[in-house]
Amino acid sequence: MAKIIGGITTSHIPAIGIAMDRGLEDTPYWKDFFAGYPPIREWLGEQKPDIAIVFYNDHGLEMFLDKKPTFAIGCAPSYDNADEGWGIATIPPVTGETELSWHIVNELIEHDFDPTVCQDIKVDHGLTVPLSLMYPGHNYQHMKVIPVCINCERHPMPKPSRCYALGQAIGKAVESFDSDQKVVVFGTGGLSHQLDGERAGIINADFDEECMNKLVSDPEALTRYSNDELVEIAGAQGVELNMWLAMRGCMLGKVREVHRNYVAPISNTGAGTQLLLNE
Amino acid sequence: MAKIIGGITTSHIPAIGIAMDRGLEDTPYWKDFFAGYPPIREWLGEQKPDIAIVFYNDHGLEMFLDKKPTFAIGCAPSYDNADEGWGIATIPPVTGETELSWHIVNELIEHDFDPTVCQDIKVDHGLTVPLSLMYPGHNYQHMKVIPVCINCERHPMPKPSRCYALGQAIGKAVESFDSDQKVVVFGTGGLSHQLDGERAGIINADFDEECMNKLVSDPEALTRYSNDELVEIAGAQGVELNMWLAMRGCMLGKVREVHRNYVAPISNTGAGTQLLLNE
Amino acid sequence: MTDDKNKTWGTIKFDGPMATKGYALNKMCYSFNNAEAREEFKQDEAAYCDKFGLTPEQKEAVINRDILAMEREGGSIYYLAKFAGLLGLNVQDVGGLQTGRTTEEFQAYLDSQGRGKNNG
Amino acid sequence: MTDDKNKTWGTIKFDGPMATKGYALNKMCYSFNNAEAREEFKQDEAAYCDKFGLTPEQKEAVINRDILAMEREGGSIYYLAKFAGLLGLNVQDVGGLQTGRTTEEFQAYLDSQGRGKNNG
Ligand SMILES: [Fe+3]
Ligand SMILES: [Fe+3]
Repeated sequence: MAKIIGGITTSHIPAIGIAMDRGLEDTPYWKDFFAGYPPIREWLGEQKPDIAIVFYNDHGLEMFLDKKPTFAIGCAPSYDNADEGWGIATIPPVTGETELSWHIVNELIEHDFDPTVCQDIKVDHGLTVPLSLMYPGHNYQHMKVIPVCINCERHPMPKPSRCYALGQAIGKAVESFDSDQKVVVFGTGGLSHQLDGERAGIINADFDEECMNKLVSDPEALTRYSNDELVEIAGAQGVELNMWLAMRGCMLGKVREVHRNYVAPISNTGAGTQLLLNE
Repeated sequence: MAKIIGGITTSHIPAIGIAMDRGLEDTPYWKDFFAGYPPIREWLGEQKPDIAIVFYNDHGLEMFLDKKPTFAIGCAPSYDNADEGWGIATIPPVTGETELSWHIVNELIEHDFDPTVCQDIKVDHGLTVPLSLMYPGHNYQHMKVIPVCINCERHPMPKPSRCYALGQAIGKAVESFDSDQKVVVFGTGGLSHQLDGERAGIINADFDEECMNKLVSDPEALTRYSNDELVEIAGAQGVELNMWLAMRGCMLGKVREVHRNYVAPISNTGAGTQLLLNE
Repeated sequence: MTDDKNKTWGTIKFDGPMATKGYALNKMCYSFNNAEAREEFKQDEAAYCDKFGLTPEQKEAVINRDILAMEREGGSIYYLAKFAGLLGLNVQDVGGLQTGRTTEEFQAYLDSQGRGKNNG
Repeated sequence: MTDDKNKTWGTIKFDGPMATKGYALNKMCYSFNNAEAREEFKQDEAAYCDKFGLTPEQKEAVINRDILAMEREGGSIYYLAKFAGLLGLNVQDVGGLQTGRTTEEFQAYLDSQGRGKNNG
């Protein structure tokens, strides 16, 4: 059976991609943030996962309001990135995966999830920035990626509890897949931030710390927040915590945290990074 | 509160639209089929529903495999029909509805459904043929339509039980909508038929009769079929029964059948028509 | 994993792996919603197939109007119906082609299972 | 129905009714993923707004670069970010514009809530 070997949380903001494009990793503004990644890169280098399931949200590259999925899952052999309109460099195509993807889709439908199933989508910075962070120099094409896209834009959004349940269903699907491949799961985005409105700029570092603690020890506590509460506590885009919860759901049992970093502000956000392994 | 005043089942095959375009309603081939509609038209004319929720499936006009929803719901102010490639005349724009639509979306998400939410989609014969049948001469624009699109093309498809549950959630959402509008629900498509493969042409009139009986008296019995079983019993496209089950789910309680018609073959299908009212 | 495909006789289950296999073919047939695309196909069928990256097997099935072969190569009947429409075929013609019957024979087969109308 | 909108101060909840209200504006801003569209907008801003059927209020907000007004008219920050990018503004510039601060003041506000780096 396929095996989930670990979970990674990471920011995915465009500013990170732009900083990498410009070689700013060691500048005073960025060095503490990028210092969080070498331990994760080393672990990935040792473990060599075959497949990464990446929970992200599309920020208006592919998923427009004309036909906006609550949950979308990719089953394509590859994914292109493209111009998002404000200057982040596009990255080379991401290698996809079709067998485990379809198996997951079958299991999701069997267990009363209603995903939109995607055989041809573009992926935006929500997915590409994490890949660039984990594999500098865009050395990620050896790994197969399954994108799972969660609506974090327009209310109503899937509830934190539903996102966690989605992750659990995907985790069980991986466990029932007849293969000896190793799977890593990424929860991307967050943590507290708000881009819009007169309240723009709010960061809640205490809450971010609570999230990182509870994600390890008691993720179900986090699933009791409503999205409206997350907006109030963590800012309008603080709902990106939902991708972390979906990732954590995949890990099914108890986990231990082997690495953590947190820096705020990074651009307008609290930027958290964790490496979690199953107990 | 808004009220569901009745449910209608009907075929939606293109051949019906083409027959109406050509004025063939009274020809020997078609007259028994079209004889099923005057009682329903009269009822609609008396009741004057404000809103129709139409369960249909897209047959490749709008929902391609690139990004295929399991469930999609329209929230648009209007919907266009378009060329489907094989000669059925397009019909004038369908009037949409936004307030109840968004209310339903809120309730669906709250109750752990994961719809794709559509503010701009084209609707195909699955929706337009039933409208043309109910309102000859395309006199439907006074009524607001909420399209609900169910994947009946690519496996895995939502299970009959899930489609029924979707209908129930929508029915409850209508009941909790603060408005005195009258809502009619349409279940379209079916019944037994198979277009593809060496088995093309199968019709199972006995099963179709069972479906129409059970839809009234014991819809949950029908939800125990798997989609694979429906394919075996009713043909590859017999899974369109799922739209009937979703419609029936909306009606929540017991219903009585005030009108029925069944003719087979109509084109390659068993064509059933029912008018159901809540007890 | 077990493979229960095609457990219903004469039925190719259009599932995920088939949708992967047939993507280019289905995308081409989906394009036939557009009248200009239909014209472009008619002008040069082979070139149009190549534009969408069809496999040699898919292209051959298209050129030969071999509906069953198109389905085996991952074609979905929803999009193949648009191809059939382009050829001027209706669903009874397509049924006949797939079942080795003339259109009239296929219609008689449909009628043989019927009810209502002349069927009582 | 109760209206709990905007119960979080300074936050316009982008929900269904707002998505209905803002559809044309968001569709225009979504088009700015495309470089040619960005050029076309720059050539004649008013004409480009009209092409997408913006309301007078939406159009005025666009012409005035009034981000808050665009949000009140149904703009989603995801697409407005693309408009901001077209104007050469980053997310701190946009934060400043919305909160009545200079970009430097907005960055200082962000820093004031920080942790890690120089913030201990
Ligand atoms: Fe984000
Ligand atoms: Fe149909």
